[in-house]
Amino acid sequence: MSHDHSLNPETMPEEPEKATHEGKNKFLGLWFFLGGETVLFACLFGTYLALRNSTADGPASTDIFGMGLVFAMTLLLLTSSLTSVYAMHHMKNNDFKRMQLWLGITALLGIAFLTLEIYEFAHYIIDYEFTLRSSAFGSAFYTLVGFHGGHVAFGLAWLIALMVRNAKRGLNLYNAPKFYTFSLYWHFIDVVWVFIFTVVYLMGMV
Amino acid sequence: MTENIDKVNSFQKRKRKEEMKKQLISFALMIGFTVISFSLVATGLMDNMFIIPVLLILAIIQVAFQFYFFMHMKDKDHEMPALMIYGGLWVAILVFIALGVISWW
Amino acid sequence: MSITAQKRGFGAVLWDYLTTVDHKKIGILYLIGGGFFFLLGGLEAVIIRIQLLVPENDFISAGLYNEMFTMHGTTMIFLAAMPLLLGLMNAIMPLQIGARDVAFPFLNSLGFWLFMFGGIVLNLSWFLGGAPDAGWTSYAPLSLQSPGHGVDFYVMGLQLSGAGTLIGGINFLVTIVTMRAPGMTYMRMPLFSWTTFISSVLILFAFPALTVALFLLMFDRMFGSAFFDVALGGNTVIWQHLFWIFGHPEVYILILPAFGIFSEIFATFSKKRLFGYTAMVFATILIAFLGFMVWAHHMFTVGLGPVANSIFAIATMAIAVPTGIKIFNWLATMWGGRITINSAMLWALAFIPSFTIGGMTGVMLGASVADYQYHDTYFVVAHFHYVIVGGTVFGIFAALHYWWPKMFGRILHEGMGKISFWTFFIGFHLTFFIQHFLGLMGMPRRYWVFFGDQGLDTGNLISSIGAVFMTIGVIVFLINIIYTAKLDQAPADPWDGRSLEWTTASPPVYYNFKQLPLVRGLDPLWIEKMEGKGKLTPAEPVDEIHMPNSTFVPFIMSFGFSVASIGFIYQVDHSAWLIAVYVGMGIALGSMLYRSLKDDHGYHITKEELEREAD
Amino acid sequence: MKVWMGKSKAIFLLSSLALILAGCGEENLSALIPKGYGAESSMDLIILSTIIMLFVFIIVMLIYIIVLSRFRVKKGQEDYIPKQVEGNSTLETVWTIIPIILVIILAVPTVTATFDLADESDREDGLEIEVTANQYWWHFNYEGQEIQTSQDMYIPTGERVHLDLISSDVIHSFWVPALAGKMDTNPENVNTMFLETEEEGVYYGKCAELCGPSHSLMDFKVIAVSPEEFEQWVEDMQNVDPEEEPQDAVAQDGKAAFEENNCMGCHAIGSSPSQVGPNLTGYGDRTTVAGILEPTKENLVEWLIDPESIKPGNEMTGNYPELSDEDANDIAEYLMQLEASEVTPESVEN
Ligand code: HEA
Ligand code: HEA
Ligand code: HEC
Ligand code: CUA
Ligand SMILES: [Cu+2]
Repeated sequence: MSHDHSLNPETMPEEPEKATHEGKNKFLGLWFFLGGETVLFACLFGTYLALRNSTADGPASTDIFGMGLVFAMTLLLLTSSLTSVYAMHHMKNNDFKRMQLWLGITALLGIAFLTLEIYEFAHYIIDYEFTLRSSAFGSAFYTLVGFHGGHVAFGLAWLIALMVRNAKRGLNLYNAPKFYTFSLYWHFIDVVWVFIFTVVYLMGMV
Repeated sequence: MTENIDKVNSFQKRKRKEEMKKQLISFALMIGFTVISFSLVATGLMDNMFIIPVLLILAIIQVAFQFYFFMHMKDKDHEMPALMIYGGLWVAILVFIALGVISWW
Repeated sequence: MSITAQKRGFGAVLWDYLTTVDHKKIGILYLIGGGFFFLLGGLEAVIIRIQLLVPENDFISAGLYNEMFTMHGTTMIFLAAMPLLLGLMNAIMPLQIGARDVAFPFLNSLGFWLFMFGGIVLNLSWFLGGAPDAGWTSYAPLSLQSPGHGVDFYVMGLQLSGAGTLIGGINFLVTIVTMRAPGMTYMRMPLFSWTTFISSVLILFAFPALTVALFLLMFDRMFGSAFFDVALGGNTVIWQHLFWIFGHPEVYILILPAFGIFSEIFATFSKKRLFGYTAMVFATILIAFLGFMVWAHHMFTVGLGPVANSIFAIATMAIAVPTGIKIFNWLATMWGGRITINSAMLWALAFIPSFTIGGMTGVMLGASVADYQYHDTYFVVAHFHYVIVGGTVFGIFAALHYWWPKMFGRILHEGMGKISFWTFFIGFHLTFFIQHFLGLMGMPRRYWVFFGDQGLDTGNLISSIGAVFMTIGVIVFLINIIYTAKLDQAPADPWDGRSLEWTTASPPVYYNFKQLPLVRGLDPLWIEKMEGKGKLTPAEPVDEIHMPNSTFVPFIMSFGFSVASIGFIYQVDHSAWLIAVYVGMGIALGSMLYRSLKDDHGYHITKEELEREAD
Repeated sequence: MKVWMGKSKAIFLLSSLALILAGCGEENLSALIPKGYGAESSMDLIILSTIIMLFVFIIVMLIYIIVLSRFRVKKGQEDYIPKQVEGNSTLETVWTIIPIILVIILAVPTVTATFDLADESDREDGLEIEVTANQYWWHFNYEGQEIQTSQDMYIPTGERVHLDLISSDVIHSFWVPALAGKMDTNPENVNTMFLETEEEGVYYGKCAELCGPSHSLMDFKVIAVSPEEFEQWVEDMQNVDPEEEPQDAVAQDGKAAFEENNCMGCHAIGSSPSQVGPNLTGYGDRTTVAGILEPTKENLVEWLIDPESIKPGNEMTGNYPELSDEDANDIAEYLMQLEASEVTPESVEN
């Protein structure tokens, strides 16, 4: 029996990410992890909901949030979700080059998002003196949004490590699950952002 | 033999194209919902009482698209993932109720 | 590579255990770690009982007393009971479902080392200026106000070991979903595997709440955020909600695996199939489901209002129903059976009345208005020791006697087993039964001293005497372990067992099954025995087996995280400690990167090698 | 409130239970000897649930004993293989339904009692006391009456006394076992409850939520007096003159030392609402020193000289000038002579 997992178009299984036993385990493991992450973010959201009006004479959400920036960040992250779908599409077609290309675009979008977020935080801190210590609202805001930002940063590190490590060797059954689990994680970050822009920003501006 | 595989492959390719079309549509819808949400808030057309539930519903639909299409939860072999996500959501709802109540308690 | 154990040097064995990814060895590591912390937590309990021996005792100071019960509770729950259960799951569950290993051997080892290092970090606090002293529940704002670094150690220690537990939970879930042997459908899984599965679900959904709660506390203490700072709009009730959203499912994480253990033992030693198997499975699921909806019964006196209190009271009482189903099914399993009573069975038998009492006082606590009286008194202390000691600890002892041959290849000594059982059992009831009355007679919990003129002397004295008996029981058990280590190899199936683990050698070969077995029903081994074959039909021809490589990376990674944790704790005092944070995180993230960049395909045991091995 | 059974029946069950226990602890401390409305409704539920539980336990033990006596392996039967029963749906239904019924029997009065105790519709009419918990002492402010006390709380019998509970630091819990169940004092919001008793007496109160090293030393008293005496007490308290000079020389020195050492910075005598330390009005009538010690002068001196040795971690230690033995003695004399009212704990207990 051969243990060569490299792919060629002839033997390409329909779902390379789940073709091996390890792949299937990784796939399930990540999904289950996301189930846990749901609770994690729910707790952060719940805390935020409980404290969002506790501004203790500090800035309130209506004073600081700006719509344009958040909209731009939203578009960046939503688009990056689509580009990672494209990457997976090409993975299933065994088109390594295109996959890498779309993953590269995903990474760039993620970096752009993170840059805007850093800019946003800096803006609040410098222009409004609104920090983690300003009020319970400040603590809850930075913790929730910061946790999400941390997830984006971790996702980017993961993605870049994957792309660099596999740049020369192409797609095979050993690394296909790794790409796929990354894409699931990335979508999940997007899902969290949808709730952040709704619950934190939009509900904070009405 | 190769011919056969080719056939299978081209069939799979076509299927994936279809799939991709669906993905694009859901993406367009997601962007659409986002724009609606933002413009609802920006224009202030709606009463605050109504706008929050509307925003939440739009968010939930969008997230369903992400899960079911982008993350393939609609596909077969996703029973366990779906079970765990719904389990997480159930606990999430409980958490929302518990901590949400504090703010008007 | 030879499979039979050779005499090896101590260093080699140590290295083997430090780097192992074999679920059986990791199980043993968990038992050693958890066992160590059980002794430590027990020692702390004994100190508590000495302090409460007589009124106004000053055996230890007030501050030290608070550290003592905080560490006793934290250690027992997070570092003793849970790891011991995780150890049993690791050692037994893959065998029961007919798997060669778990789904993620690397993560399995990482989970263990995170737990171990977390426990060490937490206990370092004893030597570094004082242990945490805000109770195992660490309610804010007391936990914010607590001086020194004790609570910081609590936060970092639990964060580490909690992450380890979460990893372990996900690992078990995936293992059970994907790695069951051919024919091992869900509804043919032994109950211990089922309860492992359900407990893992609870871990998956409960631990993130603890993670968040600990983060909020950490930010408040170390970075000046204001989650629980009332002056800045914070709200301390958030802590209580998050803690108990985790905390109540946690107590079912502790008890469900024990339920699984008893199901195995009752069936085996009654020579009968588990009565109402399907009902048992669904009762387990129902308990887990309801377990997420009752957390506020710990908060009846917080002032949530009558609506919330009523809802949570009813939900709490509802749990009596599925638990009752279990109790009666166990009794029915034994009914009409052929009951052998040995040490393992003794612990299991003792569980029924003990746990029933504990569960019933639980339902009494669930009656909100009555709980206004019970809450935070020794009645609660009595309740939860009845369920935890009478349920979980009895379960662990039962499991140790039952599976000791499978895990270590020795049968524990019966006589000593009985002595340790009876002393512990009597001591247990002496210690905790009287505490119900102490509580109602006006003794709140977490009291450093009680006063002489309040009618509480006799009760406390009796309670402390009981603890002495328990100590003797534990010590006899330790002697038993040492004594039996020299005995002969145990047979593969010493108890006339029913499930797959008894088809393997004692202890099993490192790949568990040469050929995966074909499972034809519930209690697969029993079925084959009844049909006169006595062993399972293989589901596959002998073929090469894929095995994971040993690795030292999990150890290093956990070590890195611990260094960073200590750095986090002390960077508040001096920014030079940030170096420790960076170095620690560097080690941890570096080893993570190393792990993900370096391919590790494992190795294969060839067909020839396997054929050379005797069955 | 007798939701599920008449009072006489409750008393009968209570006394029989008391016989079984051969003592239910100390009068006026034990929750098993309820003397207030709240404690009685808890006790009703405790009894009801105990009866249900005894019933369940007896059934479980009955089956258990039969199983153990009939189905142990017997000599010569080692090879007997019992029938492998899968289950029995009738039986399983029975032991699902019966617990459900039992739970309902318990749940209904629980919910009724929960709402009953939360019913504060008569709040406007009655006496309201604001309770502030502090590490490690209790402050009582009689709302709208200009009366402040600490550690000892006076209430009239036969009337609902409404409490507003709050904490000035960490969470504590207000518990007077013989009168009512406990209620937490949170730092961020006011909790409410009420006390109602028919019987005069001095009731023990304790702090029931971990609040630091001296958590176990945070006792207080509730002194229930007849409505007439209470009126008298109120009047007396309102007429306290904080400036009044003591009679004898030692106490006069004590008063001077009290003022010199800036004790007033934290302690008030009279109705000043200062709440840094306990209000010392009528200190001579207190049931305790610092909540836990016998109310003797020696104990007071000991407290003044080294409070840390009595209540570790208390907020007074180190925050006042060191007192000479003489000063401490004088101050103690002065404080022990402070009397505010004819109505005292002794007058109640006799
Ligand atoms: C293994 C751990 C474990 C288990 C299994 C349980 C089981 C239960 N617990 Fe317990 N509990 C704890 C561990 C556990 N608990 C701990 C550690 C605390 C304190 C935490 C702290 O504050 O530090 C606590 C505290 C606690 C409280 C809060 C008390 C307070 O602080 O004021 C309450 C209140 O409702 C409660 C209720 C229950 C109930 C209803 C069950 C039920 O699941 C019990 C169900 C079982 C039965 C009922 C017996 C068998 C059933 C039958 C024979 C059928 C017929 C029975 C009836 C009809 C009644 N528990
Ligand atoms: C798994 C959980 C668990 C277990 C097994 C136990 C076991 C025991 N517990 Fe405890 N306990 C808790 C969980 C547990 N406990 C929790 C969560 C709390 C609440 C904490 C809080 O309020 O925050 C608590 C609180 C608690 C209190 C209340 C303290 C207070 O409120 O002031 C008391 C008092 O009696 C007590 C006693 C005991 C005793 C006597 C045992 C005995 O069963 C212990 C038996 C074991 C031994 C006796 C070991 C003997 C061995 C040796 C002595 C050898 C030592 C040798 C070496 C170290 C080499 N526990
Ligand atoms: C920093 C404020 C502070 C100062 C100054 C202070 N005390 Fe206190 N005192 C307290 C507090 C707080 C307590 C309650 C301690 C406890 O019970 O935990 C207390 C308790 C007492 C008690 C016991 C009260 C009781 O209810 O039985 C007495 C008596 C007392 N103080 C007298 C004095 C005298 C006399 C002085 C001056 C020499 C003084 N205090 C100075 C804060 C202060
Ligand atoms: Cu105040 Cu305990
Ligand atoms: Cu609970």
